[in-house]
Amino acid sequence: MEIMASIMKDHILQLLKEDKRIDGRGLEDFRPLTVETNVIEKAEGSALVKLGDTQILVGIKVDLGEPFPDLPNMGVITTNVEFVPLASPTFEPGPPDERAIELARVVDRGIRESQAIDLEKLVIVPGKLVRVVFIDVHVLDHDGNLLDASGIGAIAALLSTRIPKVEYNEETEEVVMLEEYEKLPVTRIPIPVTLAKIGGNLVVDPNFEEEQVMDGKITITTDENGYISAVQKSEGGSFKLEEIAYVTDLAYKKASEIREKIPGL
Amino acid sequence: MEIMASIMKDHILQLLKEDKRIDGRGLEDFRPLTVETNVIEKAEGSALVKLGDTQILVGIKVDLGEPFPDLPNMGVITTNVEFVPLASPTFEPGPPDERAIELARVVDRGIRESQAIDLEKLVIVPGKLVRVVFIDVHVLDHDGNLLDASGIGAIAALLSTRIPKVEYNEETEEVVMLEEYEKLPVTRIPIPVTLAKIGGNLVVDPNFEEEQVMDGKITITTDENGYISAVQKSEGGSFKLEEIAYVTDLAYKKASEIREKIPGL
Amino acid sequence: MEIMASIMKDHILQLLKEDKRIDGRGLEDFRPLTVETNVIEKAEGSALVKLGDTQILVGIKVDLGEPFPDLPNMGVITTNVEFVPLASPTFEPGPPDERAIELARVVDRGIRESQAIDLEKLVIVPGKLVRVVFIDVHVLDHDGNLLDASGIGAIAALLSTRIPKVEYNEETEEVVMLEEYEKLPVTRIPIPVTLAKIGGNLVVDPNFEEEQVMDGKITITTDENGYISAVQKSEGGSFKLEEIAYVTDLAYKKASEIREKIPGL
Amino acid sequence: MMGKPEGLKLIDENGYRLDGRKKYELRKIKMEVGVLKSADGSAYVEWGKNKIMAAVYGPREIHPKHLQKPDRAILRVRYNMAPFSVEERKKPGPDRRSVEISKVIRGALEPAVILELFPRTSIDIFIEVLQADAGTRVAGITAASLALADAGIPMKDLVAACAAGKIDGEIALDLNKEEDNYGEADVPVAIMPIKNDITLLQMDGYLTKEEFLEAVKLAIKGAKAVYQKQREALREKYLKIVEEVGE
Amino acid sequence: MMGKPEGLKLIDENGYRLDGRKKYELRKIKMEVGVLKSADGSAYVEWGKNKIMAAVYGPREIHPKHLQKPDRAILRVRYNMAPFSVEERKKPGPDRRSVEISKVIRGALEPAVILELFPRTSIDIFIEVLQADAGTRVAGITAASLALADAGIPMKDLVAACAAGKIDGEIALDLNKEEDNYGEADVPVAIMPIKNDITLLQMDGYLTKEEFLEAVKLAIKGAKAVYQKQREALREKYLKIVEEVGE
Amino acid sequence: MMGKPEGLKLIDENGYRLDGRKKYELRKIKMEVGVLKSADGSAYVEWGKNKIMAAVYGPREIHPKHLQKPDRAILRVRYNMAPFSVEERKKPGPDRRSVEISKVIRGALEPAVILELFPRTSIDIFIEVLQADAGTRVAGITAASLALADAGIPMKDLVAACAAGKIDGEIALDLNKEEDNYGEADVPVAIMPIKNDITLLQMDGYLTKEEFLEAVKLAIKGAKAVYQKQREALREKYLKIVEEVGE
Repeated sequence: MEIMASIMKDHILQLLKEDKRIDGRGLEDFRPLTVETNVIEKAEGSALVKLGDTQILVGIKVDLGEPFPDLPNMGVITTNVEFVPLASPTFEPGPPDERAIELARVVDRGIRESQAIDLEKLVIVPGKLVRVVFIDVHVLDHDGNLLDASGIGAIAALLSTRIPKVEYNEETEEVVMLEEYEKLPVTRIPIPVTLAKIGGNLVVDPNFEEEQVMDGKITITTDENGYISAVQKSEGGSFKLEEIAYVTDLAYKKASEIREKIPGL
Repeated sequence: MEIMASIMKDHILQLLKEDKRIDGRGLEDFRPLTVETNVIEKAEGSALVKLGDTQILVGIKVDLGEPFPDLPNMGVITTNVEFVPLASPTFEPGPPDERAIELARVVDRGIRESQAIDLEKLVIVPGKLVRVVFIDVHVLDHDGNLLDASGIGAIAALLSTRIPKVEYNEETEEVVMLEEYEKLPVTRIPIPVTLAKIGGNLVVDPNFEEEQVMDGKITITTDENGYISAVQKSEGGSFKLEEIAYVTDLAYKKASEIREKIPGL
Repeated sequence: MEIMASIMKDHILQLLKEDKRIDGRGLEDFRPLTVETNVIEKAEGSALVKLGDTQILVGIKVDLGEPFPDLPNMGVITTNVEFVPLASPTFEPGPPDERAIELARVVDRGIRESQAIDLEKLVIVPGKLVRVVFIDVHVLDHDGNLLDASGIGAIAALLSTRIPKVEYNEETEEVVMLEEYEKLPVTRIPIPVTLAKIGGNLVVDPNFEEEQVMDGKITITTDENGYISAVQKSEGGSFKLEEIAYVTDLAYKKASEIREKIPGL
Repeated sequence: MMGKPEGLKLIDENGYRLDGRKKYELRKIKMEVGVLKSADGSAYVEWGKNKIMAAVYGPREIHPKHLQKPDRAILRVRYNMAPFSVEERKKPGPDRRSVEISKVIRGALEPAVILELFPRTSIDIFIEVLQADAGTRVAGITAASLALADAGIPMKDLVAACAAGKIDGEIALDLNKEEDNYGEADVPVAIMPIKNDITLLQMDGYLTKEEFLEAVKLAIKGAKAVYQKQREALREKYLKIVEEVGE
Repeated sequence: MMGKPEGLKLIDENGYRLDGRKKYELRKIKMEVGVLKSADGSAYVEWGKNKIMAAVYGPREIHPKHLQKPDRAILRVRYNMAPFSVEERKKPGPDRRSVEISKVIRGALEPAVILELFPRTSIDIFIEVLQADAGTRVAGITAASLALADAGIPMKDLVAACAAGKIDGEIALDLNKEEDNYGEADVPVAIMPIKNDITLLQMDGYLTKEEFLEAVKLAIKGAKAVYQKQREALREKYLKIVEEVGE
Repeated sequence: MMGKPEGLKLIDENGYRLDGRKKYELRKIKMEVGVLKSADGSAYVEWGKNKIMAAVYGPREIHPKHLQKPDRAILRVRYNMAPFSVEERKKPGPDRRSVEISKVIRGALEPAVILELFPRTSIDIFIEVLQADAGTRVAGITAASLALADAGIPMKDLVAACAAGKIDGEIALDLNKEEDNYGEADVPVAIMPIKNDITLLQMDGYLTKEEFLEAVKLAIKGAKAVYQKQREALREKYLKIVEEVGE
């Protein structure tokens, strides 16, 4: 195993010297991407993302609940990622491990900090009753770069979400779900773009093999207004300041291309 | 260990060829059964079941609580089984494992689906306040066929249960426990009967050794009205359709015999 | 490891034959003790205890909450001890193990049973709203006798605690925190004193090495009124009745000396 | 089985069920084999509104070594529901229901797998319910059996599964969610069709002996139809491989 | 120790306690040895309303191997309360109280067991409280000690246990639940009677030094009476075996 | 990043922040190396109101053996907050935030440690936040790096860390709790100063590319100042040892 890993690493590094990648892509190329929405009828929103052989299914459920005490005028979003063992020999059954937790939190930050969802519009009764949006990322096949696939799936699923309008009767204090549906108030489209660093080279959208041998990686989430809403350097390795600048520029460019592929945009 | 198991298996199979069992019983014989109720004074109901060397203690506690939102006019029953490590070298400390969970759920289904307890009579204030019945099965000595012993113990303990009558004052919204006691509304007596399949033979009430070498087993829970309220094929192995028919017939017969042994019936 | 332990044990026993200890102390001597309070500004009370090289940090947080249903006229105290792995190679990450739980419960009993805190004075609305006092013991460096250090730290931190006065408006049912602060109603100063038994010898305030080789130990918590509020024989080993009498006498004496070192007394 | 709303009829006067099926009619079933790259074998099954994915890993080394069996592989099964697979969001992680279902599915598949060929290893089956609409366990068994075949695990036979039940007093095939909620009984069955061996059998409800046996027989018929679809799905996968190799 | 209801007297003017006992009187105690088939040793103790079962397994192999000691067996103790053993149903599984009690019981039994005879093994003691009425830890130690003897584990002495306490200002033997709730202190003690070695000693309450030592002495007396009952119970078991062998 | 209270100014007209600092000014930082006896290396850092203790154990044997790497040590990091370290008492035990922070801190320190020297072992870093006031992760990295040096673990360079952020529309160094709550972004950075290698980089907030890069550069400057303090703290420790040896 360790020996195979070292041979694979040598091979990948050898190719990179000539700006080639193990699967034939250029250093700045994403794998083929498809995004299909409304794949789970029982969920208020959903998206199936295929990024090369990586497959991610995101489901959105919307409930009613209480706001956080310190944020009485905001709805609640919560992001959970399940690395189910169906998706990879490297996943184990059990509660989310540090990889799944980090991934969920970076996806969540990208959405939250860009204010991609107008949380104020999710309030029904201030301080008492708001919509609670669950973003559940279910990894189906892990062939690398789960973070970008998850972030793309999350925003695509949110865009596809339809929720019943509600009417609140102040006298009876009752909430009535109407037959009429409305969209979630999604106002921005943050897209994460990840580059791995392998022996001094930077490659975008690393696949599983590349992730096995990389030193570290960095993810930049940008929106269509030119803002960054999350940055995360992950795993080991190190980056130079100029590399950060390069990565940021590339993130904008790739995010624009990806945004084209999201249904309904 | 593995060798001892294989020698034991050979021995059991050899005997079965002549319709004999390792402990001398016939294929359709239960081990000696005793059921003693009211053994735990602090519980509202209880039963100690000895089935050969298998010992099970069931305690019933009855609390007040809320009904399930979708079943506002029904009391709540909940069945829990503890495989405490005192009872067997094969039990480990910790939360219920899959064996204990399956057992609890099959006992629960047998009672629930036969409507053995009239849950509507457990309602005090519809949608708000009902009786919550905890059926706690505590395994004391595991010598095989825990499921039948537990099912017998559960219904015997329920039959022995006495709860204080309550009065609900609508104006003050207070519940008063009276000094007077009443029985739980138990209307049917479901009894599970288990057969193990060992090398093509079917034996009822398998003991520990037989369970170690069996291919699989099947449990049929029947009540005195001639209805089946739960069926569970468990472990590996397979059954022919004719075997299912035979097992069902035998389950009725054995259940009738067992019902005779339950105090107060 | 096992061999080193046995050599250390021989060495310690050899010294004890001449009434000497491995760190040069007499059998009835505590290690140097310092107690510093108000070290964590964000906590309502705090104390840093150094007992030789053992270091304990205790923080007190005070919240509002409900009383226990059976004790409607009493505030709530709760004691938690964290054996964080920073403090010792013998500590593992995870929820409190049996050592931490026992320690927390003995410290808690010493305080609770002496009624060191007047819990009735912590009631704001009887049966509904009381102060909840969290005593959190954080072990920083484990060089033996964590229990005495923790007990000393807990009572010192409680003595240092300042909480905002509250006003309860019966009409609006609202609680207002005032700018004015008051002390916690601490009325007694219980101090635990621990002796270890090593090969027939009794030594007070055992250090880490002594604890490694001791047979067992006993802790007596006494207050300044001459009462005992907790006793705990812990680990293995055994004590004679006369030893218990000796230990009790010494516990009073040592507790008086320790009480001198607590700021604000 | 919940209290049925007043006046709700699950079978109308013409013998049609709420989703338009006849009493002995299966829901629409789609199967696809080999849908995941990472797994050694995989399959996807759509069964009415059920959407189920199954993956097989193994035979492979077992991590906690004391679980190894010197004379055979161990089979492990994990049935899991995605949080968004049901009306009310399900908290992630196993609940008591999925622990039981995982156990009975293992018992349903074990008789088919020739475990003696791979001593000291594990064969791990993961079933993910992406959308649930009653009958997930039989759909899951059906998918898992395909995934085992896709992984090249030697088997005595495929395991095919189907449920029957009782609605409005009549025995009917393959209940959907509404029928399961308001029906009188559900009887999931799995078989190895070559020898008519029943490897899964449960009953949840209240039936006479005659009704029960009628339901079992009907479910077996359903499972045999499912078996044909399984074979077609595997044949398709085989043809695809042949095609690819031919290229 | 809770607030005592106004006017409640735990000892009446004639010196009788609520359950009719005198100050220095034990509750009724029944013991039976060898009550479980699966365990290597077992015992059942009824002590007033307490109903306690103890089982011993071992010496046996330890599963997580790094727990093994090269020069002796390890002793493990698990004290557990059945959910129905107390007035308010107890959620299954260990709480902080039972973790502490398990630990001090281990410390009470360890000095009696000759662990050096069985290196690299564990001796596991399981104590199940089936009904609780104050004094479960001393009853549990008493039962566990019998179960150890029944399992044939070599011991220096039996461990016998009993508690004393303070009620209505007086030191009394063996408090029951009501006395424990409304009393001023409880002092559980375990001893190895041959050498008068104290192996368990706790105090929960508020006592002067004199009261504390009086309680300890009284508890030791109680434990010695318990010791006689333990020996009788073992003798009965022995006679039963002799009888069976003789048959 | 919460909603800022109406009218709250984080930088006043004279360019002063709420705690009196200028835009590019660090909070007061104190460091002490070798503060714990039990640990192989340790350090204590006060950074504004943050109080952080770090300890290193190792290289040492790894308990679950399958975690061993044949060619290098593994680095493990646990960042933990004391329950009393924050305004609202924090329930003990790791939450999702501390799991993530532990992971990124490991990634920040790993490039500096020469793990190849100690195959099959672990180096364990424990960071305890005793009081938190924004910036605990950079303070924690700073303390952990000192503890590693104190433990004598060979490193390519110290890791120094600092954050920058955006408040009232301007990029500022080293946000405190109030600024973090009501500011627009926080950018924690860790570097190995000798080669200007960035080993930690996160951003939480909403920034243009220019603002982001400005913040990174400012944080690097801050980290370099922190680096000087680290070296001083180590020098002090060294002098103390020399003194002691000399005695």
